[in-house]
Amino acid sequence: MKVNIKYFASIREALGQSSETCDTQAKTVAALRDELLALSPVHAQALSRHKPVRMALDQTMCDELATLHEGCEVAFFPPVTGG
Amino acid sequence: MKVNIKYFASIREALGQSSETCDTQAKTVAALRDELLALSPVHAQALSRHKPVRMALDQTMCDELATLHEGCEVAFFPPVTGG
Amino acid sequence: MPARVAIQHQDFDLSAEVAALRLGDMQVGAVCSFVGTVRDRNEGDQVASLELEHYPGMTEKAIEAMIDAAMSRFDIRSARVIHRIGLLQPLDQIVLVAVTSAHRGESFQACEFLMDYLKTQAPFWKKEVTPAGARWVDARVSDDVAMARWGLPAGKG
Amino acid sequence: MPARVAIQHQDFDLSAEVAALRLGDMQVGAVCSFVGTVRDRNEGDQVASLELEHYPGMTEKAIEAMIDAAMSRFDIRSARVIHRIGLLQPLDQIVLVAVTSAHRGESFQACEFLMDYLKTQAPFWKKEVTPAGARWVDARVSDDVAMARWGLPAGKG
Repeated sequence: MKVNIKYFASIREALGQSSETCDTQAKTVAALRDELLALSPVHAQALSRHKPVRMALDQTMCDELATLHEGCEVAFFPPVTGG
Repeated sequence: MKVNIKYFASIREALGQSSETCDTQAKTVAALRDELLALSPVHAQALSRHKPVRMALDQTMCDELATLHEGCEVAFFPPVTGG
Repeated sequence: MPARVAIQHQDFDLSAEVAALRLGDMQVGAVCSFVGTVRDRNEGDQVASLELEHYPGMTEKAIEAMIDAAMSRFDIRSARVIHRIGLLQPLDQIVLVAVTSAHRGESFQACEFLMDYLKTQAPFWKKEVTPAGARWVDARVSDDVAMARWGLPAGKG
Repeated sequence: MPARVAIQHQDFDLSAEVAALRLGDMQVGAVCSFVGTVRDRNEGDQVASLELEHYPGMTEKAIEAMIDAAMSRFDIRSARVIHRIGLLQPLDQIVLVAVTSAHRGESFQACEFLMDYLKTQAPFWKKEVTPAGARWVDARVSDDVAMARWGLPAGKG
């Protein structure tokens, strides 16, 4: 299943990329995050579960239980600081 | 003691005057109001204690216990409705 | 900084007032403003126009005291109140309260506090023209309730 | 009525936005607006400039959902949110939330609700330039507390 991944702010900077495409067997955001954490030390650091990482599925805030689907968009970012 | 009396809004309209000067022995706003109530049936009606009349002494909201002084300004008006 | 209180016949410009209030103050991070406007209905009746009467002298004094109270109660930078008097039509602006602060909570609170205070303590009276004739607007119990939230009485006497 | 949400680089004019929001609506008696501005200090350090990043698409969607929530929670007539992105300087306007209603209480509440919501749920990130270099602004715990007042979680995950 193809999944489009987006990164923002400090996570984007740490990874040196704002998006990547992933061909995955993961069924949930949690499983996808596990795969990404295993990709590289930089991923392991940037997406660490010891940091306050927020997630969105198809542009709606979600938690790790959210279910992926073909062509979906998953985003990882730090807590928001707008306004 | 000379006291300057002001009336506003519906009370001013009922009395047909926006101010009057009064030479009084009254020591408090309560005593002054008693004198005014006795002045005429129109005064008795407009300043009736059965109506929600608000008072100010020298341009500060007060109650009937406020003490008068020579040349002071006492105002009677309905509850305010600005804003 | 402009005068804190203005009682005037003429209209006001919200942007210009807010700009003047925060002019050059780089510690301001939040501006809350409230504008009251004339509605075309009140108590179920059509309102053609509104006449605002006030108590010259006391009005300015009362609002200055309200702003002093807001400044001591809330951590705000500055405040401005404009209230119009005279003849107004539906859609016209009646009142402006604008407050600046470093963080947003204080400006919201102080702005609402000032409006609640003004509604129950500032000597203004509205007379509205309806199809049935002119009538003085009744004070709203809900305004006294709003005022009581701040631990202050709505009116004396 | 203007679009409810705008994400833009250019500045905005408060008066023009409020005028457009209440244009011709004679049932509006109250307009509460909030403007957030850039302060020259944060966490004790001098701030020379601020860069606003956002998540295009999700930002608009999230704010539209917030306005829907505000419209169903509060008795308001209309709402407008503008958020700037890109490079900003101290004193610049960052965000506008404006709400109209018949009576003042609802516009105050809905405006503060939208700001609290936006602070914790809209995907924007600030990076500030200080004498020590550029740094991402940390989320404030007080914003989560403000959000919790409305019975809503501050963030998921």
